[in-house]
Amino acid sequence: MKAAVLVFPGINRERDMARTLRLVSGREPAMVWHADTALPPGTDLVVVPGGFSYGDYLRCGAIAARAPIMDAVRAFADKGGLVLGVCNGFQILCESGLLPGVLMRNQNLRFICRDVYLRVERSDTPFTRGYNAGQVIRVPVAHGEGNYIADGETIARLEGEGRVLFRYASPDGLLDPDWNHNGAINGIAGILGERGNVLGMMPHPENHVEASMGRTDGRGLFAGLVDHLAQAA
Amino acid sequence: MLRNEPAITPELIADHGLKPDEYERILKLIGRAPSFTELGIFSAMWNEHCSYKSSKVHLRGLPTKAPWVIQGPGENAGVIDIGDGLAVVFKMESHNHPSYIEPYQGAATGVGGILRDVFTMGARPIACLNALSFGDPRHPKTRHLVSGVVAGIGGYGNSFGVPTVGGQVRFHARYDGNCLVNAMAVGIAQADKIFYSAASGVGMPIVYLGSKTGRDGIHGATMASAEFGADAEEKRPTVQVGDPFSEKLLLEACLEIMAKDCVIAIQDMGAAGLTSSAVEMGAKGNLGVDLDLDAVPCREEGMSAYEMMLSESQERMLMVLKPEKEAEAEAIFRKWGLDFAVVGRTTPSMRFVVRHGGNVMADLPIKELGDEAPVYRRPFVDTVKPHAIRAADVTAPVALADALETLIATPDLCSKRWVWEQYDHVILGNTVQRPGGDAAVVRIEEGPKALALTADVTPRYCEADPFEGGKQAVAEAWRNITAVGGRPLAITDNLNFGNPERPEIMGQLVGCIRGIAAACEALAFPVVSGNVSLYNETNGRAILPTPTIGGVGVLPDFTKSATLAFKAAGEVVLLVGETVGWLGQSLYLRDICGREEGAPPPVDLAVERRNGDFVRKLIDDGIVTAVHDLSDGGLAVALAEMAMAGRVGARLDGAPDGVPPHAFWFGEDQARYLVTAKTADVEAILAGARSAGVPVMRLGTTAGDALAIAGERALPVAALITRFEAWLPAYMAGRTDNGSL
Amino acid sequence: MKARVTVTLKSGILDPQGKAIEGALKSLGVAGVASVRQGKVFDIEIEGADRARAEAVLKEAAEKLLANTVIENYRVDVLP
Amino acid sequence: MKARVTVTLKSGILDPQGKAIEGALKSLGVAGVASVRQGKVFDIEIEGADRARAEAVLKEAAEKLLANTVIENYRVDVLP
Ligand SMILES: Nc1ncnc2c1ncn2[C@@H]1O[C@H](COP(=O)(O)OP(=O)(O)O)[C@@H](O)[C@H]1O
Ligand SMILES: [Mg+2]
Repeated sequence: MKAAVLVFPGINRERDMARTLRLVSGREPAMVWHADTALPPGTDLVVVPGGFSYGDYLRCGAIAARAPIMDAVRAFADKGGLVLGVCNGFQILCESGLLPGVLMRNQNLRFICRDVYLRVERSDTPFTRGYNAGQVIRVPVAHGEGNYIADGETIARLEGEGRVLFRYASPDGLLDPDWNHNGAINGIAGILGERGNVLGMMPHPENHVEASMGRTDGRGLFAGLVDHLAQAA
Repeated sequence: MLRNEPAITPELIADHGLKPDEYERILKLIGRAPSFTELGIFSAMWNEHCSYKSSKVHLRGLPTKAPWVIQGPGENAGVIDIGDGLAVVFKMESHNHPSYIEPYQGAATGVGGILRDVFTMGARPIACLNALSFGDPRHPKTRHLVSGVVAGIGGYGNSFGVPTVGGQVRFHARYDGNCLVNAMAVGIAQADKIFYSAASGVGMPIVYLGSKTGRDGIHGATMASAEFGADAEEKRPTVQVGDPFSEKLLLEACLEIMAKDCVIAIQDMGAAGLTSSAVEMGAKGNLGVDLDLDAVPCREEGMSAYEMMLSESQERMLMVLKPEKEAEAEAIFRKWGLDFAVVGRTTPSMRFVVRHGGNVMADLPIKELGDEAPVYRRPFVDTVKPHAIRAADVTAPVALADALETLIATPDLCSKRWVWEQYDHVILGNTVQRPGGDAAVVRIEEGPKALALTADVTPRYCEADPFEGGKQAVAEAWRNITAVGGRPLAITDNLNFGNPERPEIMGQLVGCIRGIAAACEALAFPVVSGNVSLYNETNGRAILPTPTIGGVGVLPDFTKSATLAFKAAGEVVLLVGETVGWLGQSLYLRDICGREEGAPPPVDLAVERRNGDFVRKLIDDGIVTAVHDLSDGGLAVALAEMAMAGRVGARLDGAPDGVPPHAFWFGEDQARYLVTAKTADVEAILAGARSAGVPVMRLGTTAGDALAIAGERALPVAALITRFEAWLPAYMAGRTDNGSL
Repeated sequence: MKARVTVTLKSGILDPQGKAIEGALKSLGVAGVASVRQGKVFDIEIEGADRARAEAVLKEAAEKLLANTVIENYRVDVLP
Repeated sequence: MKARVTVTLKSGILDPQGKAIEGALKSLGVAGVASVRQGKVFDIEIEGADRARAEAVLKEAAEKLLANTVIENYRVDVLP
């Protein structure tokens, strides 16, 4: 895996992400500065990490989405390259048009940091091959604006094309408003882009990958990517 | 000089919080009347906040030394050595008055300020804590303050990117109109790469870094030391707005130029911004400072010298750079989009000279500005020791089970989840123990070394007996660190009190400091940094004396840290420490019997240390499965917390003869812990206890899904959890107003 | 020149913040508010005195950054 | 009745958002923007047709919730 982690001013979970990529793939990712215009040669995975790019000012991800490096990311995705956006990264991908929809303020208008349960909807994607369809994983969220919405047509398409990869659910995998902390429509926690090579998700799988730290539920996502890329190569 | 500045009048002097005799002192010092700008500079340097004039003589009594202390009080933050070439840099600071005036921004800038103190010294912040005291939940302003303060702390820390992992939240009518916001930051640095504020070398460039200067918080420093009156609202225009985004950039830029070895001295601009940072750098380095305000990056038109010198705009730093590295440093700051300007030079003159628009606006002796600040030995009277309450004289108004059910849903004892879920407590991926336990445990990089962090104080104890209360605050911090398996190393103390010009308040301050000193001494737990906040009064009514203690300990291996949750049914529950059933100042007495009285539980520091060392050894040996220290609410509440955390019940024997049951279950005797162990290990533990002379008592076993005390109604754990979690969210949603559900 | 760009949510896009504010107002006892929708204003200083140019600049700013035209409308007013 | 409450920062109060937006516009090549300050608008439906009452309600809403009068000014417009 030759991962590139984008670094925008105000991003603050890039260290978490870089460490996880190293722990799971055995290889240090390249850290790519927002003002750069090209990705490192041979990059096979672009990760847009979490944080508060530009302080979340104006709209979460809005300013970062217009940074020079994003043109390179768009071109990379158009060629089928794998792109993962987590939390602020998800917001940036939506603002940049790589993913549809918007992430609004959480229903209760408060920032929420807690472990949530996600139902993995499909296992036949590069991002979820490390899991079984229907499996429930427990990972942390930490965001104030993770309430996913899009117009009815877009939602219908996402659902119809099976592009919803993760949903907030109860520990036994049921959709339940009490277990949907931010009020996202249909409990949507993570979605695929049209071509299935771009994933945006609000929760932080990168924070649950070490057994010594308690839980490894997030590891499957990264291990799956490593396997996929190894096969592709 | 002194062109187009207002004339100095007695009113103007009073407005600057300077007493007539203090003004006389200024006249003697400089041999002439000060200019308006100079008056502002003196008021900033000589106010309580910067000069510690009321507390200085007493703070000298605090133990500040230990082999592992690298830097004690006096720098931006304290520094301790934790081995492997690593140092922990930490400090706690209050932002009480600003938070009362504008809760969100006041709390946010409080967090920003303390983070700057830590990374100014070359450390990367790895954790924040906060200790909050609010008024009676029924007070009309309380809910608004809680929501604003919590959102502000989260808003700043979350965006900056540091996990907020612990703290405490308490409510008491004595904080009506004067809430307390004490924020603590902890960072990690290379032990041989700590940066200090003393300038060195003549003619060195003094560089201004960070955000631009506006009219923010002018008079903030003076305000922060001014007693509150009905006119608090009038002080509003001085509100400072925090910009965590700029602070994050400032952090990365500072650490980058420090790594490139560009820095001779660095000082963040906190209270009294440019004035105190520049004076400090010069005075500490035995150098003069010559500032050219025309070079200061300003956000607003036509700012006067006075305004620039007193502005408390946030996210700013002052540095003395190695001249040959100036260009390299500037490039780094530009890359991060931050302002960079050479605003002065160090001089041999030992004078603090401020130029603006071709005029000399101030020319003062730099040493005296700091060192000659008035120091007061204010008169004080010791608090009268309250009578000890005999448990036998307290009748139990309700059944034990009912009392427990009530207590865990009171504002002070209920779950603070509503608060800490608004704080990102997992970012950086090193939070081993999240909020909800005794001390938070934060791994250093990928471990195995970790820090145990806590913030504690029991103000009602301090009010009843400042000396014992001071001891207890330190002891509880030490205990919380011990309870997770940490070795307590050092503390930061944040002393929040009323008006020191009143002898009884001064008596509380002196008493608490003596108690803190005694405990630090006995527990080898020195003070390495701290902060004093006085004049916390509203219309002549003081807050409860609140000396918040921030404790730091180290664990060699984070995977061995103990947690408070019951792990499984069938384990033996043991009580470590002696229980006489001390009800004086207990929450049982206050919230169940409606009596806020008596002497607080005494702290026997020798016993504290003996029992703690014993428990820590049990954790090291890995023969205990859960550990929890006893504090507010006593034994029954601690058991409930362990049961709720593990969703496992327990069956417990009745109180031993000689101790009234309600006193046994709810007394707040100190130096106690609860542990659970596998049956097979119990004998070894008891034997160890005997040889260590530590009283250990078998209470019962974990079992089923209810907490059942012999002869009492069994309490289903699920129902306890519901009550424990319900109060704060219900209160914040406006569904309950009274003290309880 | 002074100008103001006002950005509002397109109708049909739901506004959780507005909804929450409606709720909060009710619980604060503020009666008679049927609905609330929240938007943004940007008060902008434009260099020069050419009105037409100013409007062009503001439109560009709105399109490129200030508004997310997928869900938001914007309106530009150059103040006299 | 339709109304709009506009909330803006008091002058002199730092506006980090505005500052960041200024920077972003520059790097996006939008020229001629001297300064940006961000505020909020609330588009509100008021029940009934009594203008005076509507204004009173809006003022109350602004004071109690919509504006943080410590650092913000607000202005109420009931639309014709
Ligand atoms: N303001 C806060 N921020 C973060 N965590 C908090 C806060 N207040 C309380 N907590 C957490 O809630 C738990 C219970 O707090 P407390 O009752 O003070 O514990 P203790 O009695 O062990 O000192 C602790 O883990 C503490 O860190
Ligand atoms: Mg404890």
